[in-house]
Amino acid sequence: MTAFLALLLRDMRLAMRVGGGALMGALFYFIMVAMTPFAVGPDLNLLTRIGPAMLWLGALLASLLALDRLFATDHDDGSLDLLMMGALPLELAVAAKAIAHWLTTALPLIVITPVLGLMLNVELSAMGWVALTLLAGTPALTFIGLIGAALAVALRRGGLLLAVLVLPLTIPVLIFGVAAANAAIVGPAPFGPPFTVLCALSLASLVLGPFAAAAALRQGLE
Amino acid sequence: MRTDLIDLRLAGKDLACERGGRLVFSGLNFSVSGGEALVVTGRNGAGKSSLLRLIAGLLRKAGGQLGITGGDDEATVGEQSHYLGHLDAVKPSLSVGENLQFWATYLGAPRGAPIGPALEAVDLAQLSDLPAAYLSAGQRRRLSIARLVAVARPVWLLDEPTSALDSASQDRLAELMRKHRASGGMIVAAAHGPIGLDEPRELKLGVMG
Amino acid sequence: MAVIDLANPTRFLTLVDRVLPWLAGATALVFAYGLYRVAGAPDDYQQGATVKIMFLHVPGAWLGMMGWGVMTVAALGTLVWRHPLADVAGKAAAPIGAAFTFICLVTGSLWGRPMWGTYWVWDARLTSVLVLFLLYLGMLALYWTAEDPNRSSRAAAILALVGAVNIPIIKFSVDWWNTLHQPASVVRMGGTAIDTSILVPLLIMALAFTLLFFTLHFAAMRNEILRRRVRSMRMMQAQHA
Amino acid sequence: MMSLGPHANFIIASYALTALVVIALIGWIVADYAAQRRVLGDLERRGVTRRSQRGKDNRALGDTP
Repeated sequence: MTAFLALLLRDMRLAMRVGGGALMGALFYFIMVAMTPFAVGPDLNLLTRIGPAMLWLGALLASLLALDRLFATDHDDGSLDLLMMGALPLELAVAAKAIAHWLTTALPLIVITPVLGLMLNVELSAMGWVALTLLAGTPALTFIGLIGAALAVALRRGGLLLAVLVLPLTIPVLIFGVAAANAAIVGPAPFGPPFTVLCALSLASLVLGPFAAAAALRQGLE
Repeated sequence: MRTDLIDLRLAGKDLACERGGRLVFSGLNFSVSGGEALVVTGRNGAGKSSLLRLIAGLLRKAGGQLGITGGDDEATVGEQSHYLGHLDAVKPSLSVGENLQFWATYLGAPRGAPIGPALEAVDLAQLSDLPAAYLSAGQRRRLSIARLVAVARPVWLLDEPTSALDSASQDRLAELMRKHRASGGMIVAAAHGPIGLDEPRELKLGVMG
Repeated sequence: MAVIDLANPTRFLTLVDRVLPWLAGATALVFAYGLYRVAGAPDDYQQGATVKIMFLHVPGAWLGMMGWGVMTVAALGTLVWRHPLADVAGKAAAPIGAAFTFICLVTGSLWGRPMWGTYWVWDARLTSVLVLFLLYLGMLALYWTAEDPNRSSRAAAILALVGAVNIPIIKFSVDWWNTLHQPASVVRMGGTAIDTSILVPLLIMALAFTLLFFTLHFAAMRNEILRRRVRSMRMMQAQHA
Repeated sequence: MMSLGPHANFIIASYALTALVVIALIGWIVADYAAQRRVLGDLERRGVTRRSQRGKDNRALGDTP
């Protein structure tokens, strides 16, 4: 457990130091959402209607694109080799890295969501609900993206490959995330069922993601 | 002195290694006992690095058996080994001390054990607070070696350990290796020239094929 | 002579140490007087008392733009004259300019709520300021990504110049985009001619903001010079260990 | 006391938030200054010098044979 915590804290520290990727995801998210009105026009009613969808799409892309280098940096400087030689099972090591990534990338993104909601003319109280759906859904995105990040390292390719591999897998999260957010804001469907499914998806990927990612990393051994 | 480690034996039997569809070596036998050192030699591409990575568990073997007897039966060979490869696994934005502390904790140093002596052993103690980004290649290498001192593991797998080291640091490394063997540890090193080991056994790769 | 003196970071540091207290004092005085005049300013016949927000919003916008102007000049200094202090000036200006732009956005949003009934309207002026803010965030991200000033300085200078060239284009595009979707007429920001009873306090506040900008900028430049000194000392430390 | 009309909250919030941003900025700059000074002092106490100082010292030595 000390090894797990040490890795978690190291990754968070790395993300927050100069050159780290913390806040970069939130920044991307902010810019991405702020660009929406330029494409669809500044009609506030329209923005209210598509607001939750835009926020979810932005969060989806931000959390996946930021995952690109999750294992690549450790692979390039030899750290990944040593991470595999610890007594900590690789599955747990991978999970520690994912949790650190979620805390430094996804959490800031959720924190600024209410501000972005104002710009998309979504009521402040409703924004709380959207942030809640993101809080419940982004772990699923991170842990599914984890698999893509591991595959990308195993294949020695980065960049868009990750998104291409993983985006289709995140469709259920997107469906239930936006459904829950919309239910909270405009109704009339109840908020509970889609939100429960969203939580279930997160929990399932919390378990599945580390195993698949560790398997991918082991396959890529060379 | 960890005399209990003297009974250790690391052995490979009929090992084969394949990389990218090419057979690097096959039918390889070796064994090292506590206190011994094995130097792996051979031309470029003979599979020296591959053998070390294979022992470390970082490369899947294409055949044969590999095992360590007399040690911790629960742990794999990799978990009882230190691997010093071409890459230093040093994060530039962390300080020298933070880098070592992380690997010491992660690789299983006893809780609360100070890293000072290990930094002292590679002569980096006064740079402990310096971000590792400022280190030269040789200093990074030394920081990497400090890991072997900070966490006690019976097997040291060293891939060209003297590269980037000046002669003073090479001497220091030789001293560390001597101590490690004296306390019952084993060393498997890949090298082109002498790296300061006393009476090493030699394993020559690339002659049987 | 004076210019050559300033080129030396050590001389610049002594200058900052000497000037900073005076600058800070002047800033405080002008702010106090400005706020006094703001308190005495009459309400706008259309906006009512909310016009008081303009005394923050408008200087914020000006200083936000001026911040990028400082960065542009610094960028030229870096690329053309290779002045040692130019990159320091540019780097120090980025977070300050971003903060003033942020003030402009926040106060604009708080002004919009009573005027437009919502915190945010994609009004042409406000949107342009938002884009400027996004550019600032990009600049901060650039400085955040590369610690080595040798590597980041030219990249930042190029980004600053590209931004400076682009800002008018962005402004034009946003205006055009906005007229395309012109919503029902509402109170436009700062649209009406300004009466002197409002203009004078506004100018005083603008002066106060400008003084604040330069006070902070000088202090931040001093920090940056010290940071680089630490960097070179650490390099020496590693070399002679 | 001047009257701020029906939207006093927004006006006060504007001034408060602006003050907050400015104070945060000042706080950051002051803290950064203290931190750099501390590290510099620490390095100087360890006898580390900068290249320019070293150059000056050498020159001084050279000038006075």
